[in-house]
Amino acid sequence: MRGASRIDEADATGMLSLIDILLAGALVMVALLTLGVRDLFAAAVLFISNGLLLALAWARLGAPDVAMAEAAIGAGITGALVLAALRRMQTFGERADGTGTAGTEREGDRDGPC
Amino acid sequence: MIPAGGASAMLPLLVSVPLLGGLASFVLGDRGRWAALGALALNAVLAALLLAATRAGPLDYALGGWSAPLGIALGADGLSALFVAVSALVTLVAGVYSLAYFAGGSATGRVFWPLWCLLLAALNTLFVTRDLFNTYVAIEVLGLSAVALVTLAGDVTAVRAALRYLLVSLVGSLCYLMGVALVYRVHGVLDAGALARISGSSPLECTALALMSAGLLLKTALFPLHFWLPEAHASAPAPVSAALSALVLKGTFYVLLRLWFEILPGAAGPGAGTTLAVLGAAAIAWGSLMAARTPRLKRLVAYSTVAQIGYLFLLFPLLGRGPGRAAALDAVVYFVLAHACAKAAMFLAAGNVQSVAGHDRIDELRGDALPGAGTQFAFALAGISLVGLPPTGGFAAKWMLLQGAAQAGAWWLFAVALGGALLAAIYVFRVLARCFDLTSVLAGREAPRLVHVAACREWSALVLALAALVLGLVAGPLLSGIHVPGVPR
Amino acid sequence: MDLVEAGAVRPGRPVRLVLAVACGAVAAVVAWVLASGGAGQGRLTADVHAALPRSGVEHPVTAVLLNFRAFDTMLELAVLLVVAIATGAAGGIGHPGVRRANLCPAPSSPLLDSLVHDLVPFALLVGAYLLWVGAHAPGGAFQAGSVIAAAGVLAHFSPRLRPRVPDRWPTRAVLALGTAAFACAALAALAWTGVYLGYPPAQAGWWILAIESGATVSVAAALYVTFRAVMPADRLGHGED
Amino acid sequence: MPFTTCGVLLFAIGLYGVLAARPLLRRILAANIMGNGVFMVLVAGAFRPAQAGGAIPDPVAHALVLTGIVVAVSATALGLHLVCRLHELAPPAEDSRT
Repeated sequence: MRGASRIDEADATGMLSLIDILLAGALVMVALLTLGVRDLFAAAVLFISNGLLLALAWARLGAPDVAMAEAAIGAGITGALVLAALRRMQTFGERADGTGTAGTEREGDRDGPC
Repeated sequence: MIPAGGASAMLPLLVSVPLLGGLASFVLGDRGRWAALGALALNAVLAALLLAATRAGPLDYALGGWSAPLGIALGADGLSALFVAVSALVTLVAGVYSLAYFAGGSATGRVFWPLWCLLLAALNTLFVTRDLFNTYVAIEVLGLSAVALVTLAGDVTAVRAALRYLLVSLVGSLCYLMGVALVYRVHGVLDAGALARISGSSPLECTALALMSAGLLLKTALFPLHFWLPEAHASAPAPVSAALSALVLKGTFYVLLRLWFEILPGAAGPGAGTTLAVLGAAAIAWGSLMAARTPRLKRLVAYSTVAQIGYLFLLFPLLGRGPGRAAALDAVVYFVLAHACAKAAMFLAAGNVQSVAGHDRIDELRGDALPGAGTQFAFALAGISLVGLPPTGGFAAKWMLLQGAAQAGAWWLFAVALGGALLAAIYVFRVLARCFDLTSVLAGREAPRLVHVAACREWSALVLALAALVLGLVAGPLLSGIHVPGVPR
Repeated sequence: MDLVEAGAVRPGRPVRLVLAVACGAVAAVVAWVLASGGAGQGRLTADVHAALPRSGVEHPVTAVLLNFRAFDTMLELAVLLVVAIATGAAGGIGHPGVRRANLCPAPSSPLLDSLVHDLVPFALLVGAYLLWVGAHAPGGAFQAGSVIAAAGVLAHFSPRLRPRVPDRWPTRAVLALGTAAFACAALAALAWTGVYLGYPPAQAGWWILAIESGATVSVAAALYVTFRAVMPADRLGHGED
Repeated sequence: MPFTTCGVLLFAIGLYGVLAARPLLRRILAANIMGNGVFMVLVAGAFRPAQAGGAIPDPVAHALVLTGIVVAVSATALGLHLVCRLHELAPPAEDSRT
């Protein structure tokens, strides 16, 4: 970014901000898809790609430390954890949504023998 | 470089001692409980010293010698010292209780002690730090260790409650962090002292305060954001419930208090405080009613917490400005102290009841299947303090509340306080009635008590209940030393 | 993969609509106030650069993490430790009874095995480099620790290389090392220079490197241990520890 | 700055997801997205365009975000561990029958 500003500042920044807008838009879209897609495995994969896009965004924002940490922790380790959890839940039952008992989620203010 | 003043060096030690105690007890494994208890005892000594030192005036410490906007500053005034002291007392006494509660060498015990110390380290950090982001990290240590402690009960209910608690905790702390990010966008500093000097009432600051407050209120469980509390506090092991109700909620409440009245005083509009007070009144009514209805003892105590949290917010409109401010602050602090001691005592007593009776269904408790007189007396004393009868700490707090209300002309608070006391009496005496249920004794069918709880479990409940009683007698001298910046005395 | 969302209660459609509107309103308000003001950020940049020569490192982010705001970093390591403890590093409760029928076979593809075999030393090397380079360029303990943890996760899938995590005190000591190094260095500095966390300026670089090394080991260990607690146990892992 | 807006949107999307999603795993992912939004606001605020003179981004904000990322992965790990434990203590398949 700093190198580009020499040549044709207006055009270069316009181009770059277009890339930024696309990247930001992609981040929002992938986040929406992560929460919207029915399949949890797909959600996990989308979530990991969200992490990778974020790492790109950090790099664009001049934060290489954060980009590195995001790629290694945010996408790498978190992704491995999510996939491991999904696999663990599959090995224990057909349904892997891990939500527990029907009807107890809203127990909140209702008392009763548990 | 700022040289370390003698007394001020206590501030980082208040974090280091429990932290190192937790590390030692983790590494030592089965013998770690003694390292942890040693750290808790040392922390209690430090807390007492801090209480004495802050009488002379506030303490400050620049960590690493980097002064405030660049580095992280610690600071303590009378308010923080009282919070530190009550945390030290409750964690130490509930720690002694836990010696008998968690069997030596058990897997749960090995997890409990390090987490217990780290919880205390987080609480102390929260009370002495002057940095908004440091507060966030402390809130996370606090929240995650609290969640982990809830899971120690091990059953499905506890794990489900812990998961919900974790999600609530995360949403709360992230809302808080968003607020911090906004504040940092405007002012470029995170230090509370610097912010207190430069903060105003721009829309950005108002939004930041709203986000931070929303997150912290969620974690403090003010009605109607209390939905997660009864489950989590009732399903945790007894000493953990005691700490959650007595201390963990107060940690985030303390941050709220600082934000509203010291760090961003301009951003809180007059309507906002009134809203919180109305929610507090609703919490008192709702929590007390649910406590009067619930069939389970620990749930009753948890709902009582929902109600008592309401009292903390009743005075928010009075704390900002105007007459009655000092009395209102005294009342808030005293509600925190009295509730911490009384509620911890009550949860410990409830734990004893559950161990002896084998269940906590209130209607099936019988006088002859209850723990000894110590536990029953502790429950009664704690209950009296929660109702607010003299000479307990709860009474002193209510008295100051009414004083503040009278000075500010907020007469509706009288009605709320009276109604709250009546409702509290209903649920407390509902339990006490079971202690005097001697039908089986009179019928000559007294079965020998099969299960006994260790003496230290009876005693620790009693000690905390007595502390709630003593608080009512020493209110004057204890509060006279509070020096809080911005509050005239 | 049949991952139908069933079983639990989800807020009803009207409630979700209200939630969506509320979240949208939050976004609108926050975006609006951010657009309308807030140019104060960056005020500390000059302070950081002015104090950099006295911090013992040349990279500003490392200086902030390990010196100016070291207290945050110490507590952050405590967060990792809390999670490592909670997921069962102290033994026992973290590993719920593994049902025999649910053990899945260990992956034993020779391709995977050789890949893992080649990648793990490389990842360890990258980790060590990141730790060292953190003093004057982007990198540092957390990046290094997570790369090493990733190496551990890779090695987990190879029967030969899978790290052993015995339930004994050395494991716990490794997990506690980062936080302990910080807490002890803070107290040692208090004894030495009279300031908590105030490293002697001349040797600050070495103090920071020592703390960072401990932190790297702990970060890697904690992340790997939590991964292990979540990953289903397979026949290979069962009974090994 | 597109990234500031993106951060705010991620925060709101995550918030909605935590409150409204059903599977606990998805709620945990949503909390992560929410956190990413906050980090984005912080880092976008730290950015200084090259032509605006001092081109050095704010290192304090980067350090805060690094701390936040580690805290986020810790919380996620604990959450996933608990989801797995809950799943094993009360498998949804068994529950729905009772």
